Amino acid sequence: MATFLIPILILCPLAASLITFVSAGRMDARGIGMVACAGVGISAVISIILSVMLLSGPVTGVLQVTLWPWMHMPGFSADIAFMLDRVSMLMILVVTVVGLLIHIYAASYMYHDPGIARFFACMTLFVAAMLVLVLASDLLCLFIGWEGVGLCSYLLIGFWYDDPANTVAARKAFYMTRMGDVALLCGLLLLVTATGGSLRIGTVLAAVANGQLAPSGINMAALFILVAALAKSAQIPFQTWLPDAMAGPTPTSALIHAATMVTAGVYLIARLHDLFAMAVPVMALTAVLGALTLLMGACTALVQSDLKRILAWSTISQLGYMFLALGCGVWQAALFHLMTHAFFKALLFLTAGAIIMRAHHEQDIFRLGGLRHTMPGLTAAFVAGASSLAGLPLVTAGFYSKEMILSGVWSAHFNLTHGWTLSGPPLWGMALLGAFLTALYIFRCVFIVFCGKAGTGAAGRTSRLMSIPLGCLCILSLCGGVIEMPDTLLPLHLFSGLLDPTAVLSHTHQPAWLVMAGAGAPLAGLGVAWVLWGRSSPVMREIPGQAPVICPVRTGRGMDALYHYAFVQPFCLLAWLTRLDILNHAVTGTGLLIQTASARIFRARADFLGRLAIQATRMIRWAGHLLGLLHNGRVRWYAAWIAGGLCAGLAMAVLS
Amino acid sequence: MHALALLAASVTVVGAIMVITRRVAVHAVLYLVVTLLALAAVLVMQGASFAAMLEIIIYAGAIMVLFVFVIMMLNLGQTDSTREKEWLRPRAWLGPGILATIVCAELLYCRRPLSGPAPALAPITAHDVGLSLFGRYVLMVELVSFLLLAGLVSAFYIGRNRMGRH
Amino acid sequence: MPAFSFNDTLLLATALFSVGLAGILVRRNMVFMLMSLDIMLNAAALVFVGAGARWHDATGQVMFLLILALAAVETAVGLALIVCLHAHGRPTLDADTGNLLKG
Amino acid sequence: MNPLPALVLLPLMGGVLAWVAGRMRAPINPSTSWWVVLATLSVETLILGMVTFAHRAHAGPWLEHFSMPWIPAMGIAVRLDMDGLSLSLIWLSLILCFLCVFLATRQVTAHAGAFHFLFLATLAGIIGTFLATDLFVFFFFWELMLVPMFVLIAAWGHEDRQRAAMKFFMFTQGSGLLMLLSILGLVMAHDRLTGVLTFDIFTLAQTPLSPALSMLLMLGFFTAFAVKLPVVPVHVWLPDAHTQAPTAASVLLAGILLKTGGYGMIRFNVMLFPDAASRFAPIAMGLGVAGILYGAWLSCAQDDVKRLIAYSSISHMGFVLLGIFSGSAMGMQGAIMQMLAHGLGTAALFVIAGAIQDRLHTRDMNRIGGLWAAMPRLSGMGLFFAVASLGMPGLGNFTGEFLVLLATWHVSPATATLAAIGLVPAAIYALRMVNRIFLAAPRAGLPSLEDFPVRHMAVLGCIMTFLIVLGLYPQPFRTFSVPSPLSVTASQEDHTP
Repeated sequence: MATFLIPILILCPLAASLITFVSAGRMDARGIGMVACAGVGISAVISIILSVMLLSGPVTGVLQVTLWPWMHMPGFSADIAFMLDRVSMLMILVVTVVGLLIHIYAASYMYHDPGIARFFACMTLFVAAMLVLVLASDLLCLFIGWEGVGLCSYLLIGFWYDDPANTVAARKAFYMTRMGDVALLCGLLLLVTATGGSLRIGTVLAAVANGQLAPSGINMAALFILVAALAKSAQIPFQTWLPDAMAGPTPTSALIHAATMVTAGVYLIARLHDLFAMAVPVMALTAVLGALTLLMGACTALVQSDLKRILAWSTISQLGYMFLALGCGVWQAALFHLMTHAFFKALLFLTAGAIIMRAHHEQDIFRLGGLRHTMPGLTAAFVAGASSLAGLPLVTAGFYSKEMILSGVWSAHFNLTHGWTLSGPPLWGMALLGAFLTALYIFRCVFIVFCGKAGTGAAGRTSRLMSIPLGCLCILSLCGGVIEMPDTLLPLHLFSGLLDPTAVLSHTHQPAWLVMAGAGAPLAGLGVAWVLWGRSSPVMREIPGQAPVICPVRTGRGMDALYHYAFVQPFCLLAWLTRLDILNHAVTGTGLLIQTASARIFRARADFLGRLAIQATRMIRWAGHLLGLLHNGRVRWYAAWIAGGLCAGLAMAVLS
Repeated sequence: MHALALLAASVTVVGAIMVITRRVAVHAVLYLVVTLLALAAVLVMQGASFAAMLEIIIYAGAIMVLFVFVIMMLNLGQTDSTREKEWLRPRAWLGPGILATIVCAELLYCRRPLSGPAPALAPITAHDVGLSLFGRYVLMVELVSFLLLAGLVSAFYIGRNRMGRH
Repeated sequence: MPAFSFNDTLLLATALFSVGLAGILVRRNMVFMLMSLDIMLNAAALVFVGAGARWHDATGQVMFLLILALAAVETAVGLALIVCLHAHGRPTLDADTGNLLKG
Repeated sequence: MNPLPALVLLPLMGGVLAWVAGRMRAPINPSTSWWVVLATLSVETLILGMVTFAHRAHAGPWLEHFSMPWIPAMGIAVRLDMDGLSLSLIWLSLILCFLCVFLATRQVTAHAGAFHFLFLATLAGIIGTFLATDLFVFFFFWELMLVPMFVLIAAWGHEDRQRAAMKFFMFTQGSGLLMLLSILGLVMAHDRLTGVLTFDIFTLAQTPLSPALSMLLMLGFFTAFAVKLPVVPVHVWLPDAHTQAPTAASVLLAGILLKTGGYGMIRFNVMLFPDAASRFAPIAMGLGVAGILYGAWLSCAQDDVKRLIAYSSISHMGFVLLGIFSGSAMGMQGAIMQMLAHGLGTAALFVIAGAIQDRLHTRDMNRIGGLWAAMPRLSGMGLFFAVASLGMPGLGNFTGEFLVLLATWHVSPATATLAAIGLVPAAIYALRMVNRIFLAAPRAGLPSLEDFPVRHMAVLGCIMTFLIVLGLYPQPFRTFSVPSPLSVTASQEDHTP
């Protein structure tokens, strides 16, 4: 049954993608939307069935299916093989369910776009690639999904290709993640060499556990994979592509941020957590980079004025949380946060998309305002998502997942080499600061957009097809977190029990004030935001735009500019300089040089060579004259030659 | 060797030499006739009387008459004979003479005396020749007829062309 | 004992041939060249007939006949040419003047 | 009846027929010669299919063998042998010829008969090259495919064709002469050692050579193949030739002619001189990596579509070189997979570029503008093959590249990393092309364009399918295209079936 269902799970969106692509121009928008939603919907149903099957089985049960051998040869073997364990079960649920909601929303959102067929082809392909990624039991098979996700993101970000800025953003996203892909490829090569020819995740992890890999090898492999994950998940130093990825249609953003693409990096590290656990320095690096990213993302989001950009930077920041959790070894927390983040970020994006659509494509939060009167439903949805993102205690899903991460970070401890150690509390402090900032920036956005004076007028209604997914996501992002609670509140560990029943996280030894602090920080942020922006006479409507510190951060172009001048410009310049192929010129030039040189030499030696040449010519002319004498046309001479030849011939015959 | 044979052979050679040394064309033709007649005698002595007859009739008769006619048409006179004399200075003889002598010497040197008894001279009659000619060599005869025809046509063409001009 | 042994025939033919050759080489008048050519042809024919007599074979005389025909044709065409040339402004009949590849 | 000589001779005869058909005074149909070519190719495919699926009499690695003395005094014989490698490459050639015939050569109207004759003559030379196992015959075919191609470029090419054709000719001919020297050297060395004068590679492979001599001889072969492949310092002819050649010739050049270089390296470098090749491997791998990076780099900076594709070929062929000299069967198979995939993908890209040029009369990407709105089918195909060219997993190129990288990693991780970095510029050039030509704002004043008709799409769809199958299920191709070792001769098998 499972061997049958897992391929179907992937094939459904793939088939939907093919159908929509081929039927471009022949099917109306409604039909295309239905096909796409049906494709993703069927796989959502299948994934639920599969989850039930998996959960009803034994605790460590894994559904394996090997479709066909991909590359088998001495020293290497790879299969197109899939595996459903509890981690991937969680992922397929997130991908298909959130993906389905986004598709339903998009069917309405993109209804009038002429390129809807291309759009849905890419979207469903995106889901299919992500499913391949999360289900693959072979790392090389995973790589198919990994690259496929990148390709689809490229196509979707550059969906409105008429504007060159969009295609630039799309290419940027692809190039950035491509660097990570190369790193992943190198990591895979390293692993396959070390494990002796297999990239099965089980085999790889067993090899790591058996000590087949040298510690340096493990570190290198983990580093390579970390770089790949950083690039895919837009962490420092690869964060610049994600804000630009807003160029695509809003459902695309929702899909990229919530369900697919950026979560791939988190998933990969969570999948290989045993490998990372052996590489302590890499873990520390992961944690530090995650903490830095979360702070940086939050700070940048604080000064943005574009609604979607705020959300984009908040995604980077939230992914920083997940990387922090991964670095601290609490990968269950990371996955938990991944799930809740998927809910509330999809909600936020879809709501933002609906708002922007009704507000005449106005994205600047300062031109919006007072929307709570004109669109109360969207306001409620956005506030629900915002509070979940901020992690308002008890009532939101985000609180529980963030709490799980914070408690995990507190108890983390890294033994680096040479007596250097890194312990959890500083990281915890950063995370807490991040939580405060998160609440601050998202409620800044909420207050500016929904309270205050009315800005751009709103028009139309949100269609029912769009509001149903929003409602579902509202419920999920508010209540989706109660399955895992801090011990201080209630010893409920459904989620971590679900993932790995043998190792339920428990942090009983932690003081209770940790939870209080984690709950307090968002509230403080909310309060400050209210003071600053929410009251009827706001303290500070807008952060001064001209401040030299703020300006580059606002545009999010700080790192961008750095990369631009450090890498892109030199590359372009060098490429432009060498566009005519220097080697070509070298070879052609050598030919010219030889030609010139020989001409020079000839001229220099003209007297000598000339005389020689004249002599030679004279001799040749003389010889020619001599030969010409033979052909004087006189019959008697010819006869004489014949006779002479006869003489000579006879003489030879005689004398021989 | 019979004295007659010796005589015929020497007449042949001397006649030939006279042919190539004469200044007046008609004299040369007459010497050539003499040479050919002597040659016919040689042929008779070799038992080839049929060939000898042909030699006399066709060569000495027909072809030589052709020569005579042409010489008559050319209307050669005193100027021609002086010009011939001018052309036939001793210096002009040097090269060809040496060359011809060398060829002759070499041919003679190559000539290997045949050993073994010579068979009795039995004449080859016209009958034998005819049998052979229209037996084994009938194709050759046809080819010769073509050749003759071609010669006829070309000679006629050249001559007619001249007549057309004038 | 035959009147003419084959060796003697060859001797005579060689002498005739050489004389004919010398004639061709030395004379500039084309009429004389033709006559010399005839002498050479006769020398060749003589060898054939001699060989036929020596081995008692009629083929020698057949070849003589062929040479005769050849000589007749050659003479006819050659004389026609001579007449033609003479009429076309080459009254000296000098063979050496015909080397310009022009009519 | 042995099919091998028929395989070689059939295109030649078909070419002559096509020429005659094109020369007919009042042709019944202007495209008669095109039909002749199509028929020839069909028959050729039939024969090849028979060879492929025929029941084999013996179990050895060589599928077919043909031998006929040519110049016995010098030990030259028309020896043709077929193993999996040559069979798969011939299949590739035929598929690409069909692609050309359906999509490109029908547009040729000037002297169509002569064009088709030269086209098929090139094909005959290529097939002969893939089959010949006598060094002299190999050299003969090697030169045979060169001359018609030269004429094709020089006569039917684009604006700067004379120079490009001359460059192509000079480079390939010059290197071919080096190979001839090597061939003669090898034969003479064998003659001196054993007293047997032969050009048979099975015999010559057993020649015990001194290391210095074998290195020298191998370098001679290597130079010729390196020019054809091309390897970076001697790639100079390639961009010009590809750019200036007519579409069909570009496809042949990129799709198959380059593969003869790779084929030659496998059969006549690595298999004929294993020791010298392994000693030379570090340099060759260095050249391969240089080719990957350099080709990709330059490809990023081109404005001319065909030139861009040409440089990307250099980059891909760097992987082939790397794989061949990685010294393991895995790398060799990766190189073969890469050759097949590159042949299909790049040929399709050239066809698309040619179609664009036919419609817009320019190759300058700045002047083409976005075509998606006007020609969605063509653009979709272009997108697919561009993505294949950047090494998307699941498509053929990735399979080859991964195996090559893996084999290289065993030898030297640093080299493999450098080669893998070449995949980043690959993405840059491929997507740059996509975003300049296909997914971009349509240029103002674009004439009304005719999209690919359905039958063209069907042909390209076949190529697409091949690429996907190569990418996802390469196993049969992989086992099928293994080159046979030279130590087992085909004729021996015939004697002991």
